[in-house]
Amino acid sequence: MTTKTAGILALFDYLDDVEAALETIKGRPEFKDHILYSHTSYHELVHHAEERYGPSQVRWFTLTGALTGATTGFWLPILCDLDFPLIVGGKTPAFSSLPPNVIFIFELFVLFGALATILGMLWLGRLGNPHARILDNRLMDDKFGIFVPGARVDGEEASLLKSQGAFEIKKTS
Amino acid sequence: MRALKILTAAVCILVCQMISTDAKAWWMWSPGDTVENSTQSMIGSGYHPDQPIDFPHNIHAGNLKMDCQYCHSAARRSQSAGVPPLNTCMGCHKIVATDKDPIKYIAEKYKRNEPVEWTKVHDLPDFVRFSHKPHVLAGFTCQECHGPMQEKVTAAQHAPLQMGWCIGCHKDNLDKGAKISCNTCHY
Amino acid sequence: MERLEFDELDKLSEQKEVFAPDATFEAPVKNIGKGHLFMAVEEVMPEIGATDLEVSGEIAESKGKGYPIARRDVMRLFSASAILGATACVKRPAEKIVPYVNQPIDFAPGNPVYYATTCNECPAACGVVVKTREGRPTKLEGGPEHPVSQGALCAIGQASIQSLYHPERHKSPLFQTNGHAKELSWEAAFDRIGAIVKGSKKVGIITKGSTGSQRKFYAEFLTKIGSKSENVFTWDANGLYSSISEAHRLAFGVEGLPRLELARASTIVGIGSDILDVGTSVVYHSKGLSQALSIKGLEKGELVQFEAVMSLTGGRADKRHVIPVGSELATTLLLVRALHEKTAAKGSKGARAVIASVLDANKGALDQAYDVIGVKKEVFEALAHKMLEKPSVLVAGGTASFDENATSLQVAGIFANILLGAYGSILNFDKGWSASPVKAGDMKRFVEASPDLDVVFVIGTDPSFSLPASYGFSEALTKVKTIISIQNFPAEVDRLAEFILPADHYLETWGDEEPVSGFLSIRQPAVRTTVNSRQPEEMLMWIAASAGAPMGYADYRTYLSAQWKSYYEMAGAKVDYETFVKAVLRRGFIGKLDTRTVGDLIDVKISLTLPESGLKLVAPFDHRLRDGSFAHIPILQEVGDGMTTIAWDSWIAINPNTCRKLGLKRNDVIRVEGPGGFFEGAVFPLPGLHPDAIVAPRGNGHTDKRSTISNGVGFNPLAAFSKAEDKVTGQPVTSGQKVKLSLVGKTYRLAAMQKHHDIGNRSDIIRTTSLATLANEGREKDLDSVPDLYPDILQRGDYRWGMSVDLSKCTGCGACMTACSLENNVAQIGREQILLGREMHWIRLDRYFNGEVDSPGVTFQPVMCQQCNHAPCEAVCPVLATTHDDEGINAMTYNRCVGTRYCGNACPYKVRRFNWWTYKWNTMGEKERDRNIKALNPDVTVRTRGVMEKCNFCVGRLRDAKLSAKERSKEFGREFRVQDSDVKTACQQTCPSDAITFGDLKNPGSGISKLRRDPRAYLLLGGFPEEKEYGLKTMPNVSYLMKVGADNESVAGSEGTQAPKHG
Amino acid sequence: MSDTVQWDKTVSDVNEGILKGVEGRPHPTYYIALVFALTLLAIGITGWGLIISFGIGLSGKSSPVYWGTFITDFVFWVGIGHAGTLISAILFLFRAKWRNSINRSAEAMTVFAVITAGLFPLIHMGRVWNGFWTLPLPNTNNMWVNFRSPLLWDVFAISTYLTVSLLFWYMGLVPDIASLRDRVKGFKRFVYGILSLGWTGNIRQWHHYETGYGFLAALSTPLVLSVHSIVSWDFAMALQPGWHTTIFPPYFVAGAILSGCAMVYNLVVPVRKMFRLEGFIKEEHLEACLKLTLLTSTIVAYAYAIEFFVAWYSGNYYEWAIFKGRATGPYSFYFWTMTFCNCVFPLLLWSRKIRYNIPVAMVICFLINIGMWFERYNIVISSLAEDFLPGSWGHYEPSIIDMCMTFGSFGWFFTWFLIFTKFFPFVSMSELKLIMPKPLRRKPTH
Repeated sequence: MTTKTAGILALFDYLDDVEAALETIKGRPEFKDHILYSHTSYHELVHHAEERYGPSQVRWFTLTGALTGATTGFWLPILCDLDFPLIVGGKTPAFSSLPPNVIFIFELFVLFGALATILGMLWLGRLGNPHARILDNRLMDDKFGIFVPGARVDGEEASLLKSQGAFEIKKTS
Repeated sequence: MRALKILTAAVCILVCQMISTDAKAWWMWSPGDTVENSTQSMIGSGYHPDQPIDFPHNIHAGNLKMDCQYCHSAARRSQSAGVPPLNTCMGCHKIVATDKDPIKYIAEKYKRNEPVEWTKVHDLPDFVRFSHKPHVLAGFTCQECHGPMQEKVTAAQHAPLQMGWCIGCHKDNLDKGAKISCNTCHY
Repeated sequence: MERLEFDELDKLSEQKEVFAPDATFEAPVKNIGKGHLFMAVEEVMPEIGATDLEVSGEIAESKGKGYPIARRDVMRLFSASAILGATACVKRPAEKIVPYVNQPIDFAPGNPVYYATTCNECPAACGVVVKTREGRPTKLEGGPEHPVSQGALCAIGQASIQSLYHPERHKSPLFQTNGHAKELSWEAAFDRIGAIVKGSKKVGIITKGSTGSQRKFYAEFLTKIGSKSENVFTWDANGLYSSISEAHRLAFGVEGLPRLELARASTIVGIGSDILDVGTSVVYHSKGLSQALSIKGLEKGELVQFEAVMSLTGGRADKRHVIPVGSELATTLLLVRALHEKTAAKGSKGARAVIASVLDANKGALDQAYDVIGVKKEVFEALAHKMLEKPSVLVAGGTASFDENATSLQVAGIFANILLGAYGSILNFDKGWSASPVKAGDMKRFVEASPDLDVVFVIGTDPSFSLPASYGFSEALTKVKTIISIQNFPAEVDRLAEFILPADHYLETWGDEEPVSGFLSIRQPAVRTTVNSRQPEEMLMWIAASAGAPMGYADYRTYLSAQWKSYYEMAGAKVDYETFVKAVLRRGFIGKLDTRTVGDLIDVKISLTLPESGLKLVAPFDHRLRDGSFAHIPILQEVGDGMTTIAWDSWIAINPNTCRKLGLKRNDVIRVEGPGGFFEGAVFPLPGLHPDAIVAPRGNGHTDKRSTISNGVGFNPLAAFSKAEDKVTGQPVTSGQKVKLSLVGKTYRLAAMQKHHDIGNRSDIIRTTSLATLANEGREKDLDSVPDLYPDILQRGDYRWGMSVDLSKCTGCGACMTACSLENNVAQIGREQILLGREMHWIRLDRYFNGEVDSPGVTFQPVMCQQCNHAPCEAVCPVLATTHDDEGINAMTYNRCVGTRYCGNACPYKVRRFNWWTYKWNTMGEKERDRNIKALNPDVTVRTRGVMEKCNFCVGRLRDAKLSAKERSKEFGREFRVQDSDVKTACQQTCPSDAITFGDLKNPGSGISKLRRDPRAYLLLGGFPEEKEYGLKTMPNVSYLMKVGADNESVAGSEGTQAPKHG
Repeated sequence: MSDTVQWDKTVSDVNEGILKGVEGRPHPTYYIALVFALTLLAIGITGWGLIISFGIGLSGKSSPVYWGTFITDFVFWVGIGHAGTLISAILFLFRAKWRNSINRSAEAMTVFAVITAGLFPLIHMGRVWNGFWTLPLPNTNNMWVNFRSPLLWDVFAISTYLTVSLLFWYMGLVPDIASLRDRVKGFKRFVYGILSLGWTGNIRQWHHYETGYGFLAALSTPLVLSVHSIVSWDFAMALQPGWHTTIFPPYFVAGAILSGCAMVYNLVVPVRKMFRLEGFIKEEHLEACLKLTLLTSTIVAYAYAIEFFVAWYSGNYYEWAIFKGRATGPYSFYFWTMTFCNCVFPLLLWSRKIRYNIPVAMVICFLINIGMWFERYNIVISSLAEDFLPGSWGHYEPSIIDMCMTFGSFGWFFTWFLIFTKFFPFVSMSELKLIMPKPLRRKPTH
C-alpha cells in the first residue's frame, strides 16, 4: 500500500449497518475496489470477505510447510545415523530405530507447518509493512470502515454509504 | 539510526571475536577444566612453529633417502613416533658436517648432557588416545598424515587433525581393521 | 610385559588357574629363563647403580674415605617423549617434546617399562611389578610369578603409588628445637648428627619389622659406631608376628612363623582370625584360602570362624560363631579338647601328653566355658570330627592377638594343629618357614633401655601413634637426648625428634626381603628420588662416615650385593655374579627353601581364665589403614571399610541389639571411657558383633597439620586403653578392656557409602545355590539365549569381552577398587562428598547382610559396569557420548558428554559416576590441591567436571594387547589373538582371591567362556532364565557366579523364597 | 456458561478499559510484585552463575539421584505451559467462548513458562557451554546427535512448542498492538507500529488471519498432548521402576493441564485486580477455568490410583517396592502432600459456592501448584533414590542452590509476565469483542 490512493472512508458504529452497507454495495462497479475495515473478525464480515476473495490461500502454505517438515523429520535421523553409524543400545543404526523417527516427523511437521502458516499470513495479508497506511485511529477501536478508492466526499458513493448508517464520511488522500 | 549502526557493528565484532582463535578458548573455558583446556586444535593445518634448529628433513629423508623410522623408530611399536635422542644424531654427526652451526649446537648439547626441547607440531587434544603403532602396522605411509616431509625443512601441520578427518579415513579403511567405535580413540 | 616365548602363550591360557597351582614356594625358582622377565633398573638407568664419582674416575679416592657418595643430587631431565596430558592451563599450550640425550636400549617413548621389586608396606613382602612410563611409576601390580603375591596385590600395595607422589612428603632435612623446624642441607645434617653420634656410644635404632638385610645392616652400623648391636628395636603394631613366633619358640624351641599353605586345607577354623583383613601375609593367604574354599567338583573347603568382631574373614566364613571378647583362648582349648578326645587325632605321644596335661590343668574353667562363650559342646564335637576327616588347620589371631593371652592363644593353636596333623603339610615350620619380622618384646625392652640411650634413630615406623599413650613410649623416648626421625612421611614421632630426615619411598630404594627363609625377594628403585630424600641405610652410612667410623661400602647397593652372594652359590648358576644379579633384578626374586629339623612339642603351660561379662572395647586394625601408617593415602581412606562401607572416618561399631538396649542410634556421638582414658566417636550399629563388643578401629585419629589428608579424621581408640601387656611378648594390649559408654548429646554423620544393608528380597541380585543343587541340577548355561528382537548383537567384532565375578570368592578387601581408581585416574573426593553420595569408584563393593542380626551372613558383591549388550544408558544419551563398540564394551566418551546425567538414571546397576566438580587429587576438608600429575596414568583421560564416567573394562589395556597381537601376527605371519594371559583388567589383576575373571567370550576355550557357561553363572538383575523370566534383559557381558553354601546351608538372600519378577 | 454472562460493558468500552492499564499506572501492588519477582530473579541468576563457575556439584544431587529439582522444575514449567495452549488452541477449536477473556494471559503464561522450562535442561547440564551439541548441526567432528534419546525428543518438542506458542501468541497480539498503536503517540507509536507489523484491520488481513489462526490452533492442538507425552518419556523410557510405565503420557498431560489451569487462575485473579479488568474477565470465565481444573484433578487422581494398581497387579517386585516406598518411605511427605493437594482439596470445587469464592479458589489453586511441583519431585526423586540394587541406594535433599534455582525460575517467569502485563493488553481485545454483545443498531429480539 505504498501507492496512496485517494478516496473516502465511511465510518460505521454498528455491525448490522456495515453488513447492510456491504449487501448494498455488493456488485456495484464503483465499489469494486472497496476495502472493509473492522476492529475484530466478526463472522459476518469474514464471510463476506470469503465470498468476495475466495478461500484464503494460507492453507497451501501450511500444507507445503507441514509436508516439508515431515520429510525432513523422516530423513534427518536416518541420514545422520548413516553418516556415522554408531551402535547404540545394542542396535545397529538408521533403519532399526524407526519408531522414534515418528517423533521427529511429527515435531518438524508441526514446526514447519506453523512457520509456513505464519509466513503465508504475513505474505498474503501484506503484513510486516512498516509503512502501512492507517486511515483512521478509531478503526482498531470500535468502529467499522469502508474505504472506497477514487470516490469523493460529495460523491454518490458517499451518500449511499451515509444512507446505510455511516456516521462519518472522511476524505483520505 | 547512527547509534543503531554502531551497535550492530559492535555486536558483529564481538561475535567475530568469540569465534576467532583466541577468544574461543575464553568462551569454551570453565575454571579448572582439564579435558577442555586443550580442546580442539584451533590452529589447524599450516601450523609451523620455530624449532631450536632448522632440522632439514629434506636433506635426511629427501636427498639421503633415509627411512623415516630410522630416527622416529618408536612409530611402529609405540603410541608416539618419538623424536630421536641426541645419541642417534651423534651417531653420524660425530664425523659428518661437524662444521655447521646446528651440528655444533647439538654437539654442545650432547656434551653437556642436555636434551633439545622441540616444539610439538602435530598435537592432539589430551582426550584423544592416538597411537602410531596400528597405523604403521596397517601399512600407512607417514606422508599420508604428515605430508611430504622429504621436501620440507622443519615440520608444519599437514592434516587438519579434526575428528571428522580421522573418521573419514577410518570409514574408508574398515576392511583394514580400522574402527569407528568411540573408544578406539577416547577412553 | 615381555615374554620370551611367544608360542607358549596359547598353551598358557589353557591352564585351569592362572596362578600357580599348589604351594608356590616349592616349585624351584632357580630357573631364570622361564616366565616373566622385567627390566633391571641398572640397565635402563645405568647411573642409578653407579656413583657420580665412579663416572668421573674419582672412585679410588672416595673408597679410601669410605664415604658413600650421593649420586642422585641432580634431578636430571629423565624424560618423556611428550609431556603427557593433564597439565591444567586455560589456553592450549605449545607442548614441548624433550627426547633423551642417551636413550636406553629397547626403549620406545610411549611404551611402559616394567621393573620387578618388592613391596615394603608390610613385612609380607609381596613381589610387585612397577609399570613406569617415561621414568615414572604409574601403577603397581603383583609380580605374576612371585610366590607371595602370585600376581595379586592388596589395596595398600596398590596405593603405594600415592604415597610415592604424596605432595606432603618431607621436602628436606629438618632440625627441630622447641617445636620450631629449620631446614638443613644434607651435608650439614650428616655432619651434625655424625658429631653427636661420635660423642655418644649409646645409640639405638627403632625400625619397622622387616625380614631383609636391613636389620643386619643396622646392627652392623651400631657395631661400627661402637654401640651395642642389640640396640635395634623392631616394632610392628600387628601383634601376630611376635605372638606366633614366640608361641613357636615356647612350643618347639625355635623362633619363626610357619608358612601357612591354606590351599592344601579342606576345613579351616579361624579363631578371631583376620587372615583376610590384615594377618601376616594377606595376599598370600587370600590366594590360599580362595583355592581351599573353591569348588572342586562337588566338594568345597570350609571356613569356620569364631570371633567377637565382624572381620572380613568372618564375613567370608561359611559358618560363623559369635563369641565374647577375650574368649578366644577358651574356644581354642575347647576345640583342642574335642580333638584330643577323638581317636583319629594325630600328634606324637609326647605331644599328646603335654596337651592332656594342659587340658587337665584347666578342666574346671573349660567345663564352664561352654556357657560363657555361648557355643554348645556338640558344635565342637562335630567340628573336631569334620576336621579330622580331611586336611584341616586352625588359624588364630586377629583382635585376639592384641590381648593378654595372645601368645597362649597361639600355643593353643599349635596344640590343635598338632592334633590335626597340620604341621608338615599345611603349616611348614621345618621347610621354608618365615622369620619373624619383629623381635618379641622389643618395645618393652626399649622402654626399659631408654634412659641409657643417648641417640635414637626412628626409621620408618611411628610407635608414638601406634602404641597406646598409656604404654609410655613417648615418655621413654623423651628421655633420650637426641632423636633422629627418618620417615618418608610426617609421623607423630617427628614431634619429639631433633632431626627429621626425609627417607626414600620404597619405590626409590634398594633393598631385599626374605619372606620365607631361603627365598630372596629383591627391591630395586623404579624411579629417581622424586623429592629431596635419601635411602635411610645410606644416611646411616653417611653418618657413620661423618662420625669417623665409615662402614666401608660405596653404597647400600654394594652392601646388598655382598649379601646376595650366598644365593648365587645356592643357585649354582653358570654365569658370573654380575650377570646373575642382573638376571635376578629382572626377575625380582630367587631362592630355594631352607630346611631345618624341628623337635617335638616341649612341655608348655597355659592357664585359662574366662572373660568376665560387660562391655569391652576392641580396637582392631582397619584393614586399609592398618595401625594408621596409611591414613595419609587418599585412596585408602576413600575405599572405605569393607564391612561398614564407612570412608574417611572412625566409627564405634556396636551390635544393633545392644544399641537398642542402650538407647543408641546410628550417628549418635558417644564417649567411650576406658581405664586409660576416653575418646568420642559416632555409633555405627553393625550386625554380627558380640553384644558386649564395642569395636572401634585403629588407623585414624591423626592430629598432625602436616598431613592434610589424615589430620582430624576420626579418632584414635587407643586413648582408652590402660597399660597392659601380653605376659610373654610384652606386646601392648589393645583389646578387651572394659569400658563405659555415655551419650555426648551430639550426632555426627558417618560417611557410609552404602545406605541399605540387605537385598530386600530381591533374589536376582545375590543368587545362591548349594553343592547338592549343583550336583543334581547343575548343567551348562547359555546366558545369552535371551529372546531378543536383535539377534545379531553378539556377533559383531573379532572379540567379545566378558567378565565373571565369583561371589563365593570375594572377600570385600577393596583391592579391586584401589587398583581401578589408580589405573583409571578416578578421583578421591573426601568425606563431605561421600556424605552426599558422590563416590567415584568405578567398581564398588556392595555388602549385604542376611539372616539374624546377631549372626548374619555376609555377601560382598563387586559391581562394575555390566557392559550390557542392550545398554539402557546408551539409548538415552542425546549427544552419543556413550555408545557400544563392536567388542561388546559400552564406551563412554568423556569429551562428548554434556552432563545431562540421563545415562546415570537409566542404568539399573547405578555404576555410572558423575564428576560434580573438577575433583582435585584430594579435595578434602578445606584444602584443595591439584591432582598430582605424576601419579596419573597417562593412558587414561582425566575427566573434567560435568562429565559422566564409568568402568570401561580397562579398554586401554585391551587396545595395547590387541596391538601386540597384531604386531606379533605381522612378525610371525600368522594370526595371533589376544589370549587370557595377555590382558587383565586392573581389578582382576589385583584380586587376591581370584574372584574376577576376564577375557574373550568369542574364544570358547577361554576362562571367561567357561565361567559364563558354568552352572552357577547368572546375570545381575537377569531374573531367572530357568523359569523363562529374563529380568531386565539388559544382557550384560558381566556375569556373576552364585554363592555356594557349604553343607547345603543357605546363604545370603535365599530367605526371599518368592522370586521377584520384572514386569 | 458464558452465554449467561451479564455484560455491563460494551464493545466500545473494551479498548478504553483494557488499554488504560497499559497507558496509565497500574495498582501499586503491581510494583511490589515486580520488585519481588526481580529479587527472586537475582537469586536465580546468582545461583546459575555459581553453578557455572564452580560446578553442578553445588546442587544436592548425587549418585543415584542424578536428577533433582532442576528436572522437577523443568517438568513443572512445561506442565504450566500446557494449560495456555489448551485454552487458546483446543478451546478455540471447540468454540468455548469463555476462553476469549483469558486466552491472552494463558498464552503469555505458556510462552514464559516454556522459556523458563527450557532454561532448566541447560541449568541442569554439567557442561552447559557444550549444550549446543544437542542440536544436529554439521561440524568438523562428523558427530551427530542420538535420535533415539528422549532428551533429543525433548529438544525438538520443546523448541517446536516454544516456537509455535510464541507465534500463536504473537499473532493474537498483532491486532491488539495495532489498537494500542492507534492510541499512543511519539516513540511509543513507533515501537508499537513496528510490533503491529502494519496491521490496519482491513478485511483481507482478517480473512487470512482467521484461516491462519485456525491452522495454528489445529497444529498446536496435538502439541498439547505431544509435548508433555514426550517429557513423560524422559522418564518412561528409562528402566527405573516407578518411571517405566505406559500410563505416563496421559497422566502427565492431565497433570500438566491441572497445574496450568490452576496457574492461570492464580495469575489472572491478581492481574485482573491490578489492572482493574473485572469488567472484562468475568467471574463466570474464572469459574469455567476452575471447572476444567476440577476435571483434570479427577483425571490425575485416577492416574495416581491406576499407577498404584498396576504396580501391584503387574507383580513386578521392583515396581511395587517403589510405590510402597513412595507412600511410606523417606519421601512419603512429598507423596501425601501431592495426593492431598492434587486430589483431595480440588474436590471442594464441586461446590458452586466455592468456585465463586475467589479467595478460597485462589488458595486451592495455589495448593494445586504446590502439589503438582511435589508430584514431579516425587516422581523424579523417589524412583531414583531407591531403585534396583539396595547397595546403591541413596538419598536426596535439595541444596540451597537447588532452591535458589527453583525460586529464581519463579522470579524469571513473573518478571517476564509482569513486564508483559504492563506493556501489552492482558486481555485479547479483538477476541473479547467477539463474545460480547455485538454492536447492533437493531437490538436482537430475544
